Amino acid sequence: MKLDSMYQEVILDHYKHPHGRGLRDGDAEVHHVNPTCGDEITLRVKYDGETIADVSYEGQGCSISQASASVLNELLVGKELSQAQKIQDAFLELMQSKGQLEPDDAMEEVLEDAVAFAGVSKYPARVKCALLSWMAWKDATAKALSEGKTA
Amino acid sequence: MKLDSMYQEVILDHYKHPHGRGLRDGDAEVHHVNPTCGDEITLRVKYDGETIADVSYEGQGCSISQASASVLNELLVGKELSQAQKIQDAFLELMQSKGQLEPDDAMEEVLEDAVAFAGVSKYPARVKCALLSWMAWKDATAKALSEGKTA
Amino acid sequence: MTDARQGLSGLLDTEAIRKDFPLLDRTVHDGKKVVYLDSAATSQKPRQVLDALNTYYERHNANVHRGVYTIAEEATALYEGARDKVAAFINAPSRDEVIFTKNASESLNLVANMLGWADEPYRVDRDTEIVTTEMEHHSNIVPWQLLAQRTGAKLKWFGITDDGRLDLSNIDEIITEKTKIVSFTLVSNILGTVNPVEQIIRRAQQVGALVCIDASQAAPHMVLDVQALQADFVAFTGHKMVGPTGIGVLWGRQELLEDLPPFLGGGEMIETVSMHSSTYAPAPHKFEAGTPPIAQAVGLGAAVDYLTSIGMERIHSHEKAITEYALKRLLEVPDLRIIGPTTAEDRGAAISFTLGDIHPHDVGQVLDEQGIAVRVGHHCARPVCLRYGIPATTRASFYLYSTPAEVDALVDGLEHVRNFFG
Amino acid sequence: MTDARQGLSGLLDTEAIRKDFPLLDRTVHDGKKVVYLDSAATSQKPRQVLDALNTYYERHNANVHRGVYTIAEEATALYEGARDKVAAFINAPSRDEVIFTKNASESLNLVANMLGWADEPYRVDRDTEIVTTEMEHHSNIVPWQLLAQRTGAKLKWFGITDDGRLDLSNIDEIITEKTKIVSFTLVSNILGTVNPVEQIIRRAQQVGALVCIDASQAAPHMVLDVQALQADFVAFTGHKMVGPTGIGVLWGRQELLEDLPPFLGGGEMIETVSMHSSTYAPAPHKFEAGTPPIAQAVGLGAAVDYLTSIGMERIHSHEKAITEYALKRLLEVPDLRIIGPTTAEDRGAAISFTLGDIHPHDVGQVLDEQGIAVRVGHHCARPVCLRYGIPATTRASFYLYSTPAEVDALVDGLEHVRNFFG
Ligand SMILES: Cc1ncc(COP(=O)(O)O)c(C=O)c1O
Ligand SMILES: Cc1ncc(COP(=O)(O)O)c(C=O)c1O
Repeated sequence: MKLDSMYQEVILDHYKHPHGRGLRDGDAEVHHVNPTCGDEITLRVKYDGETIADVSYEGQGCSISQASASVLNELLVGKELSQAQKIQDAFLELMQSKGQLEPDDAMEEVLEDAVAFAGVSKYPARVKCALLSWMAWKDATAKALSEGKTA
Repeated sequence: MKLDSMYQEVILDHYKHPHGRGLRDGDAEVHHVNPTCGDEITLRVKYDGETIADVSYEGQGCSISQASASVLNELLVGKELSQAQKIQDAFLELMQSKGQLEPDDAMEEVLEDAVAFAGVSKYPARVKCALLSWMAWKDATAKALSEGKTA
Repeated sequence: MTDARQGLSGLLDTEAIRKDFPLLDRTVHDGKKVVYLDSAATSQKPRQVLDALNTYYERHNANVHRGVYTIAEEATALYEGARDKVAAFINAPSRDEVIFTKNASESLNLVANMLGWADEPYRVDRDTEIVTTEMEHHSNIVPWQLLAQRTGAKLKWFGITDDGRLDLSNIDEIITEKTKIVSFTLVSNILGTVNPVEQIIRRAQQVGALVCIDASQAAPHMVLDVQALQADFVAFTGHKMVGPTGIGVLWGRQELLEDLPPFLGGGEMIETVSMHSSTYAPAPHKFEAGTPPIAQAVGLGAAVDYLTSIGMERIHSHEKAITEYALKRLLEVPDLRIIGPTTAEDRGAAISFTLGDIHPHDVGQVLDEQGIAVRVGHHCARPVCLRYGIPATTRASFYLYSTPAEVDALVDGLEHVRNFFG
Repeated sequence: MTDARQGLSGLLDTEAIRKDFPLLDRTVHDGKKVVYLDSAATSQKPRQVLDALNTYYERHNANVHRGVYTIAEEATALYEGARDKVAAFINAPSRDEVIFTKNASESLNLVANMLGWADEPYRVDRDTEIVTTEMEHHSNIVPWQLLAQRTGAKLKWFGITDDGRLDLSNIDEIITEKTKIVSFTLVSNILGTVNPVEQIIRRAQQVGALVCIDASQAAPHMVLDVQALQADFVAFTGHKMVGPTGIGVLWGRQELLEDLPPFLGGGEMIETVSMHSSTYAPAPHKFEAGTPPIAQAVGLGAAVDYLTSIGMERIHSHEKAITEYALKRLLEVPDLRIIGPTTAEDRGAAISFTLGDIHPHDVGQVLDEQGIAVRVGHHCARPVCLRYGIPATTRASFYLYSTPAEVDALVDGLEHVRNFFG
């Protein structure tokens, strides 16, 4: 069934058991909404020098946006900023691929669980759900940087 | 040719040799325009008690609007107001008939030369041209009455 | 299932009607017939309307109002003929009270802007108040927020009760001597509620406020009689009533349309223009700047003919029967909570619900896989979601072509959704 | 006649093209083939565009942006795909700079209203000036008159020379440090004049004024490259470029669209709404309130495809050849006076003229009897008529489907007019 390509086990798992959910102390906070569906997220980043010490978040949304935030937390926390940006770029590329991109080994290595979102990229209306937390993270990071809270 | 039903000899005659054209002394003056084509008329009425002493006018417009003003002048000047209103009503009825009304003898007696406009009523865009001076006359008369210039 | 369906009376001959709607034959996802339950967002179009559009473009297309040649006369007659049809459809006292806009949103913005630029006694300014409700579509909220911001007027609103009705308990405090305009929806697009027009109008008239009714969800579904409503303005939109996209209507009382200032300026709406100043044509043209949606008006005329040929009362009965049936069946679904009235009393044919903790996005996605098209989200009525503390709803909405079998398909589909996320 | 036609080069294969346009087969007045010379008012539509409309309605009709079901995704992809096509057609740096409106008039009103409600540095108020020209369509005059009235700003304009060109001799007095916006037409719909964009833009840039170009008569007929133009806003309309009625475009520079406030409020244009306040979506959605003209955008996309498949440069050459030929032949008609440039240099394919003392209404009527469709009146550009002291003009205008034989028919028809009123 085509639906299974969107709702991969990994995604449903993250949705049911989200990683790092809840708001904790951070250097910067942003609030993003997806106006087409009303999904919302409040997200905080905490940096320890160049290292992402924490990404905490709270929000409401569908399985895809919730799972995506959970995967983001799992993938990015503990990484260097430069590496995190690579991951974000790869995720963006995957999500904008309209289902045309078959993740190769290199991509799988970078994205880990996040490759499960490949199937979502076939559904334009859901791509925004998957990207919500990633856009929020990017924005929060820019804010933290500009406020000089990190190196 | 269908065109001849609009451009009756009588109409073309009035167009080429208009009656009572030019602005003369009056009790009230109005300026009307037909926004769809830019035709304009300035018209004055002069009453002598209940009698229409003069209808003078100036303006620019097509053969139909010019001829119609000339016919109006010819028909109404010298008439009692009540009779003039009957003529106006008959003319209005004829022009709104969409070419469906065949003027009978009674109508011809009231409208005289103005029955020639029967053919114009088939052309919605031109009906407004034919009515321009008549609407102006009606308006000017109302103005004259309300200003108490006539009985 | 069959038992429940047997009790249904007042249904239309949907088998015949559905043949008029080409899209209802569509299949998706490898041959699944579309079950279209999103008519509150936009309706499907019968071939009668598409034929009218094609005939217009293929035989009568010309710009209107300014041509003396045959085709331009035909185009004008068709366009103005559509105005006559719409006027008759809503029982307008005069055809000149029917203004064509691009959609209901423009119609509502038009009212707000006319009042913002009006002279006394209509003018909305810092000493005055605007009243709306919490169950409005954003298109009947944001124009008033903008007007309030730009004039300094105060925006007030009626709240909603737990069972999805307007809370009019404090009507005399909400609508006061300061109120210039009360604008509310006749039928809620998210809750389905049909609102008590009379009570609101009576109070508005007491204080001399104007009343604007958003009939976007009413015009397609019931007899709309602007004289019976007694409002000052009524707005609705073509695409929800089997007409084309790109056309809306504002009906307004003649004296008001004469007194109020224009909104958009340009070709068609003028009487005479010089570089120094301009004067405006009488309504409705005063409010129709530029080349109007000619083909779309013609299409809306055909839509109105189509609806009338079936009969608005019969359409209403059909929808009422379907809605009753759908409410009954949906309430049987475990964990399903209806947001809005749970009976068909004073209720339109849009039903919003939540399904346990499953996010509407996920509900809609799994339904789509079965060919079932419902809308998910806040339905441009986010304050309602805030009011009920929910992020979004799933909404099924019905129309003259909807069948009890489609309700059954929805209920089966929801079972599948529950299993999928179970 | 044949001699003159033999010299013509650059013509399109109109025999093939005309087969695409069903209306051009129409007859009027007992079998007279229509000679359609009114494309400046609205163009005819090729079946490719009508097919796109029908396919949309029959297979993909749904409301856009908010659906997760298949048909809604398709409708959204088609609608947004049309935006991509239009963006490519005008060489926009970004698709997000293309706003769909209902017509060019709305586009121009949108600019005027954005500036009226804007914060500094864009805000138009009593200390500032607005510049337009005497040769504008009313749709590019009245919105600025309304803005001037409502803000207290001063409206100034460029005059016209005897030979139908903009009089820029006093450009430095007209466009000054106080000027906030200069809005002018690229091609006049009544005179046919193509205006010197560069010179005006250079001066506007010097004083820091924004520039809005009305490209309604340019987009259908020539390559339109918004980057090359260097303007800030460019407006045009679908129905004149073989697209449907009910759709217009405003292109605007991204930074401006980000900074400027919205105009119409409602569904689709918001980010988040509460009863207390709302935030807006990024452009272009910020400026598209309510259900957009979805089918019409799709139709405009097909129109742009159609024009591109023929090639805008080739269309331009064709029209230039026809215009040259028409000017030459019309100047042979006794008592005919062309209002506007008498050569094809910097000139579009609309030719206005007077014929002795015969009123244009009468000219048009007699031509219609022969099947020839021309426009008569002030063409929504009354200040031009005032300028030349004439009540109205007769206007013949050409497009990609116009032929030299149609020019000949017009000239013969005018002979007939002269005899009729002789
Ligand atoms: C130069 C010009 N500007 C603006 C317009 C207005 O276009 P629309 O009527 O589609 O709004 C027109 C056409 O009518 C035009 O020729
Ligand atoms: C109640 C209500 N009002 C207004 C609108 C706006 O209509 P449109 O989007 O056609 O402007 C809608 C539909 O979207 C609606 O349901």
